[in-house]
Amino acid sequence: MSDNKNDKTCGTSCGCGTPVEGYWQNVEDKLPTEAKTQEFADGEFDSFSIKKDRRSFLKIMGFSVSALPLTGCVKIPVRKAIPYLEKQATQYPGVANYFATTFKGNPVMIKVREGRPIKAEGNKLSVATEGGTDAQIQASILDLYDSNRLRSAYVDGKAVEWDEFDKKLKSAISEQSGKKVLVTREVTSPSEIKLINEFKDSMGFDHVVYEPVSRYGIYKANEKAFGAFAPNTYFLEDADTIVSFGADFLGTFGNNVQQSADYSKRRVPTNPKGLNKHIHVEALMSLTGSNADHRYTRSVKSQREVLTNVYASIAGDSSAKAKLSEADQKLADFVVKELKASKSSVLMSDDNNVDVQVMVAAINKALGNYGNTVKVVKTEAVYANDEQFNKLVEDMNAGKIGTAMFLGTNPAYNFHAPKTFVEGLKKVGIRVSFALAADETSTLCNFVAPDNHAYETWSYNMGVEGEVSFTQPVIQPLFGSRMATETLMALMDKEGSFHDYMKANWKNSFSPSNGISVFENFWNKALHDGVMQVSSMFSEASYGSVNASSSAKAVKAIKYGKGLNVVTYQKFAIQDGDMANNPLLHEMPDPITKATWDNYIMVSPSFAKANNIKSGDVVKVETESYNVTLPAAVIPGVEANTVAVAVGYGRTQSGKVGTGMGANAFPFVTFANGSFDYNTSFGKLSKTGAHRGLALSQTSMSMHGRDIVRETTLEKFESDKGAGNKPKMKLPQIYPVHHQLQEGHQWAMAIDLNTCTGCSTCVIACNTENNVPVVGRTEVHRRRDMHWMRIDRYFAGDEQEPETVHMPMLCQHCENAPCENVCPVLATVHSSDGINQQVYNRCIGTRYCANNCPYKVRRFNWFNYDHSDEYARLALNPDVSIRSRGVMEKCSFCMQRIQEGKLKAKRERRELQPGDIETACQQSCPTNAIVFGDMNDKNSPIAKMLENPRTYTVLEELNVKPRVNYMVKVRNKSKEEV
Amino acid sequence: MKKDFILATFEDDRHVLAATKKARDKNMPIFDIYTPFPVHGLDEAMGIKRSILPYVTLVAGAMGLLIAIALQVYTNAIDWPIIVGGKPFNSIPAFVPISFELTVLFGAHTTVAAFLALNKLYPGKQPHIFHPEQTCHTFIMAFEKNSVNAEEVSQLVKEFGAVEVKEESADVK
Amino acid sequence: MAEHVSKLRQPLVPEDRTYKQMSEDVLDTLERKPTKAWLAGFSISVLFLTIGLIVIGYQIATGIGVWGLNKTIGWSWDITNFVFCVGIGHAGTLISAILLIFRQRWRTAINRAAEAMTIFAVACAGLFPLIHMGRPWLAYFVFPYPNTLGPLWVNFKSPLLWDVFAISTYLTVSLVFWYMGLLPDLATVRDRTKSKFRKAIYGALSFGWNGSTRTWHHFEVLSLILAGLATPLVLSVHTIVSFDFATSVIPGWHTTIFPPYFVAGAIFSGFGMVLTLLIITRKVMNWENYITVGHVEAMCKVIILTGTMVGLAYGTEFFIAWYSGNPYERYAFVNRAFGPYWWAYWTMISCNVISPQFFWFKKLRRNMTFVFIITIFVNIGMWFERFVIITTSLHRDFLPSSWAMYSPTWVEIWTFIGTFGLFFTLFFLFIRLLPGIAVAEVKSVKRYGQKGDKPVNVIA
Amino acid sequence: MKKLIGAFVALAAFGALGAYIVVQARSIGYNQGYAPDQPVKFSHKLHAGDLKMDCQYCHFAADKGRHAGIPPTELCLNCHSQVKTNSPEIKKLQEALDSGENIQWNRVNFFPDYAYFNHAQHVNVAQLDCKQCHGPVDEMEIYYQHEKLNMGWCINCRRDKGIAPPEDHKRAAGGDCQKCHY
Repeated sequence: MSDNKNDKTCGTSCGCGTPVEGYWQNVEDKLPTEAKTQEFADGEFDSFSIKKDRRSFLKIMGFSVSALPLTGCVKIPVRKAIPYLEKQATQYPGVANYFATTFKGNPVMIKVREGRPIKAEGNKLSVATEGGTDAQIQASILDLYDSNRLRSAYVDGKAVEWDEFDKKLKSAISEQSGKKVLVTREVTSPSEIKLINEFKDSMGFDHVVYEPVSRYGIYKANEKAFGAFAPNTYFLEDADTIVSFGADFLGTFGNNVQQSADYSKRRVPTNPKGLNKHIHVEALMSLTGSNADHRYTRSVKSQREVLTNVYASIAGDSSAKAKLSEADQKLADFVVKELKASKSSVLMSDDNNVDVQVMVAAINKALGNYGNTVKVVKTEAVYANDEQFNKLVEDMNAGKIGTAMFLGTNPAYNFHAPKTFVEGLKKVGIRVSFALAADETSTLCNFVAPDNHAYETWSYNMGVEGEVSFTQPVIQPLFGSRMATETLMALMDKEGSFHDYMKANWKNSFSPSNGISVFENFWNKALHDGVMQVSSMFSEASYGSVNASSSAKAVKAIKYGKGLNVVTYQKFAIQDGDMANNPLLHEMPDPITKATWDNYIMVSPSFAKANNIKSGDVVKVETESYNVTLPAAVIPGVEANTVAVAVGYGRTQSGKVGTGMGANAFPFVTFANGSFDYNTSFGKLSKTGAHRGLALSQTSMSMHGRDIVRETTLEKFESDKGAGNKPKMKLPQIYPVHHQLQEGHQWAMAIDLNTCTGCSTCVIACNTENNVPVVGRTEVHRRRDMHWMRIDRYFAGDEQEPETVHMPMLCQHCENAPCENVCPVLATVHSSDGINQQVYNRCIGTRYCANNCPYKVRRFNWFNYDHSDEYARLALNPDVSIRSRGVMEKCSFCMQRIQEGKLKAKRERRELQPGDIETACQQSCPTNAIVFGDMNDKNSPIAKMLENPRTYTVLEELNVKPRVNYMVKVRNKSKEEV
Repeated sequence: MKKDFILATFEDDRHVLAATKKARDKNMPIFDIYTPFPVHGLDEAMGIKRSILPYVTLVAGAMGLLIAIALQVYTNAIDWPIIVGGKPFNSIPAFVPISFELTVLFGAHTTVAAFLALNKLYPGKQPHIFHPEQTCHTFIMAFEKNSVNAEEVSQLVKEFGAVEVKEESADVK
Repeated sequence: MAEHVSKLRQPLVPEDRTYKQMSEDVLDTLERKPTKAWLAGFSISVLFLTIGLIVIGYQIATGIGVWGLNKTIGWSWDITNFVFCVGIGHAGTLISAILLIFRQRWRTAINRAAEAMTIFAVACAGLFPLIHMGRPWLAYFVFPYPNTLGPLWVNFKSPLLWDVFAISTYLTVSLVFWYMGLLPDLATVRDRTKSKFRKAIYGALSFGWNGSTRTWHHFEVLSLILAGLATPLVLSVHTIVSFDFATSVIPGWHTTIFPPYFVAGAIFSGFGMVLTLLIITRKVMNWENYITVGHVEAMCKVIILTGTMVGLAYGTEFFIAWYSGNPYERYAFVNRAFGPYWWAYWTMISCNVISPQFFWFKKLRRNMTFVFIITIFVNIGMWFERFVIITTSLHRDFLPSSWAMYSPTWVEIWTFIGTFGLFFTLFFLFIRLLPGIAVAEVKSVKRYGQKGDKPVNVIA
Repeated sequence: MKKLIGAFVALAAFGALGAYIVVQARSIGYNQGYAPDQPVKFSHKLHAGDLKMDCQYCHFAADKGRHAGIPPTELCLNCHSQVKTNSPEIKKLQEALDSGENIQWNRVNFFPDYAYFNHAQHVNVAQLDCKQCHGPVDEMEIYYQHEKLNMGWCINCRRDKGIAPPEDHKRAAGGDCQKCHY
């Protein structure tokens, strides 16, 4: 070996030529050597299984060939160990560092191993999110490593150096006549706004703020009512009654992480303030609606009518009152009664119609909610203006615009009239895009200046009232990109970095407070903590009286089209489609439909019955101006005359994963009454005769009367804390307990079904933490999703107005685990601390354990799943093995985290404390529905939860004694319903 | 080592059985009788001792049982006790099937091995065949020439229908 | 001497056949060139076997994912085929062992072929647990060897491990039982053949058998001992196979009736398959004199018995599921009969319970074509029985959230066909190269039911 | 008799061959004694033995995390910017630092991906001596793999310390599979 040590093959004289690994070995990472296949390599997610045949076959052949010379010549492949050249002050190989930053406005902590960000977690110091996250945050790391990102700046499609880019763009702008416009998304960082303003002034640009899914209606209504063009901030912890007209506040409306955290606190029935009451009225089945105590299915038109009458009653504006259908009037009366009866309440609507939002403001004002459960907080942040952007597109088409820059925006995809936009854009001379990866707009631009990913960026963000969260890079830019702010600075010939610029701004406004007198200390603390209370930067609007009479009239005057109401909505995972190239999000089952990888046309069961449509039948929905052809999904709780299509799909330029997935629904959006209207297209639906089965992770709708999710009502719960927690079947147990698993740590989990909203953030957290492979549409369709954690969703009751329950289901770590008995090779056995262990390297793949699992939580590696993308590989957790094909896997209670927590306590020579160990699902949960810990530690939250009379285990009659416990769902039902 | 034999050839199993009985009555020591199929009662008539194979089976089966139990108890309860499905380490009911199987396995294979050893049968053995049809349809009764009176034998077998009587020197293994 | 001839005892062999002719009838085929029918059958079998091997190679190289299984249904065609093959592998040993103990002399004509079929079927069965593994190259993990990795043993509590022991014991014991029985016939071939090559081969294979009465004496004891061991063994094997399901928690699997139910089913399917093969073989090999209509009829009677037992088991299962009051059990059985896989259930019922009832009629029992058709139904029905038990129990178990459907891929279908290829390749080779009827044993029962079925002391 | 002796000899030869194969097979892949040439002729004997330097001066991460780590090149120059600066081997270090091309050491000890090992757990928590696993490093001119580093070796050490079965399960948590495999 000595004479040949740098060769890439085994250097022994046996000539076997075994390839040698020379990659990342100094950090001894667990990047797969056994399972090397592609994850996002070819974009052809559906056909990945066929492509690696040859390689696998060679592996087998290689085994037999190389097995021969074993005894004669024991060859040792050369593995390289490459140390750092320079000492790293804070980094130790194999030890993770955490850095605070911000993603899409939410404070997060990034776990970094050997310089690689590998996991995003919530920031517990944040008062707003309290450590909660959502699906996009959990999936965000993969976007950072998206190999589809642009590698340099481009001018006219040619890669150029940044210097050259700056020169060319500057001269182009100066030569161009016509108006100059900078289009951005909502900007919440005052330093960025300051920079943009300087840019506007020095370069003569206009600034237009555009959001594809806009809340302009609310901003404008607040401007009309209180003189503040700003969003509503909801404080749901203080609301006894929440009435939502279509607002998916746990999913895609407003600050969902903060709202989920606050909402869930009032979903704990033992909260001294009492259980809140959640009334939801919507036209389709949303995540938030599925959690409501009372949920009503109403068309968008009915919602507006009901809202108008509610306004009329509550604000005392009898002129607004209209004659409604009996059912709608009952609903309005019910809402009014509930709102009036509760001490504090909030009413919200996701309607982007300004007049509707004025009525909502009037209702909240009349109820005295402003300043309590809802606030209008003014900051320097700038918000979307639909009218301005619509005007811009008109101007572009009129040839008035000479230069247009698109920062973070992609109107060529998500503008409601993409063709008009594209036509207009063609008339613009200088078109600049800051897209990270090629998108629909950037491919039409002659200058592309790729921005950094959020995790490579300096910034800060005005969060929920009083809280500023800081954004700092957690890795050097991976590709040849540059922060958009620094591109703007370069165009202005401004020296220095944006970091210096923003730090200087902070320094200017710095005044000693909270015992911090030196700015550097303040700055370090800010970056360390990631969040800071800086209330001086926020001011609340003054809430004068709201006159909504004219708005009510305007709403009544709205004309609706004929036919089927086509509404658009956002899915919790994909949202507006800017992360459409993220396979984790695509494979996350939708909380309601349990569909992955596609969008579809949601229709109601009654409509489906009347038109003989089955789920998966490809149907065509057409309005006057647009049509899409997609499979239908028959979902209870959809209004009979409504069909719903999710936006965020149908990207034509979104990398290997997102391109061509589903169909674009943005063109169903209209511009009406001065704002984008997402709900009022009308058209018709026709069957195409084709069938495309949806890739569902769960096909069964109902619980079939089984004792799985237990629930009760608040009324019963108040008289009996164990209400609803009676097993339907009790079988006598003749089997003695053989192993008293009581000493040492005994791990257990409790999941509160009352606070779990079913959002599925934990699913993605689990995926990223445990290197769970993404398998693609075809495989999910074949029911082979690999998720260790899934959310079971069951509907009950009426098909039009069903009740929904969500149940996170993961390995139950049964003490008498049926899977363990049946494994012939002891690949799954019990640990002394009560964990059902799965030993991948011992597993031979008989699948007997999965068959015998009553919860069906075991996942089998049908193929070698793909982890070959050289960038995506960097996001893998090096502490968790990649499982090869033929191996069973499942939830390990995040064993690597348990080990880490125990080791930390031992190194500090102390006992393990509750909170030292958090599983990934628990950490990610925005509602703290999951509690994990040592049930032997009697002071721990888990031990207390296990004694709660609401606690039960699923399928307890099997005497498998699960370690995962669930807590009975308590619904706050009113006695009188509609 | 070659010996001289007197061979009587029969074509009917009933004849050879009758002749054997007679020869035994007359205390003529029969070396062996070669038949194409097991002639019922012939072994008794020849006075062959009861086979020891059942004892071999008993001992081997008992060994198998012991080994099975020892293996299972040692590996699952003594050497490396692991909690499996909450069952006791020493889970006797679970050990029954394999104990039974190994009993049968050891019993059967040892018996077969003993059978082959007792009869000196092994792959590739070249036996001495007195008559090419002795495994098909003729019955050969062999006497060692030294221990019998050739005349008497010849007379007796012919009386019972032997179709041929001849002498041959052979090395019978 | 007036000889008594029993009216009840039908002769097993026509009276005019001499021992010599019997050898010729059975063994001459080994000396002749293969017939066209044999060649055709053999070629097709080898073709199927080859395709099967290619498909298995593809599956092992690519992953189990090429099958139609999913996260809910971890076993379907693979284990269905396994249990089916083990099942049909029961008749041979049953015929040779149990019928030997019960002194049923009619078994002698069919036991050789039936035993051969057993071994081939068990070999086919053994294939499936191997290839159904995710990582078959690590299959040696199931053996309890002192592991170099440390004190890592196997799980003696796992029914799958019991299977390993049961199947390997059954296979090897059946093999030696069969082979010991072959020794006298191989010696006959050796002594009859003119070809030097064959003499050498059969000479080596016959272990130096010379027909000594001393050897015969041990041989008969050996046969009895092996029969005595094989009888509980054969019952244990399918009992243990049934434990794979009975010891689990899945409704539809977790059933105490399974051991006898499976054993009855195994005998049923085994006799079905033996009949299918023998009806062909007796025709093709001209062995009607040895494998008589009487033989077929006797086996038909066993089929009625076991078929009815299986029917009883189906009824009992249903009754107990209802009587237990356990909603999961109840659902599992209602789902079997009326759920998405209803067609499989009713195929099973009609083939296994209804079709054998025709054998109550003597005329039908003695009609070879009819018997042949019914045995095919039995084979199909018993395959579906395993499919119904395995797949319909798994596809809808406790939590409705994981309910799923299963359909096989072409890989599974060709693997199954390939198994038949393997089975028939071996069977065709067997009837060509080895004595298909235990000639020595048939000779020993030649006089059964004939005149002179008594030893003569004196020549008249 | 001759035959019997012959058979016995054959049997013994067969057995010996089998035993040899088993012994050989047991060491396959464990690389005990593996001592590859290194790009820099570094002597543990000199540094750890003669100069009695503390192991954790260079392998400073050993009590902090999973990996002991190979010292960054800069660390070597803490001393070697003064000591033996003319040695061709030392010059390689300076060259590496100047050129920015990392020194590619040949890795000696190796665990497969599916076996998790944490130095801190052993060095810091269990207070084990480095030599217990790495052998007499202070005598190694060329560093080599001293132990087999297979699972049996890990387990036997744990058994000696009473933290793996057959100890009572309450104490034997060190024998849980997922201590190392997850």
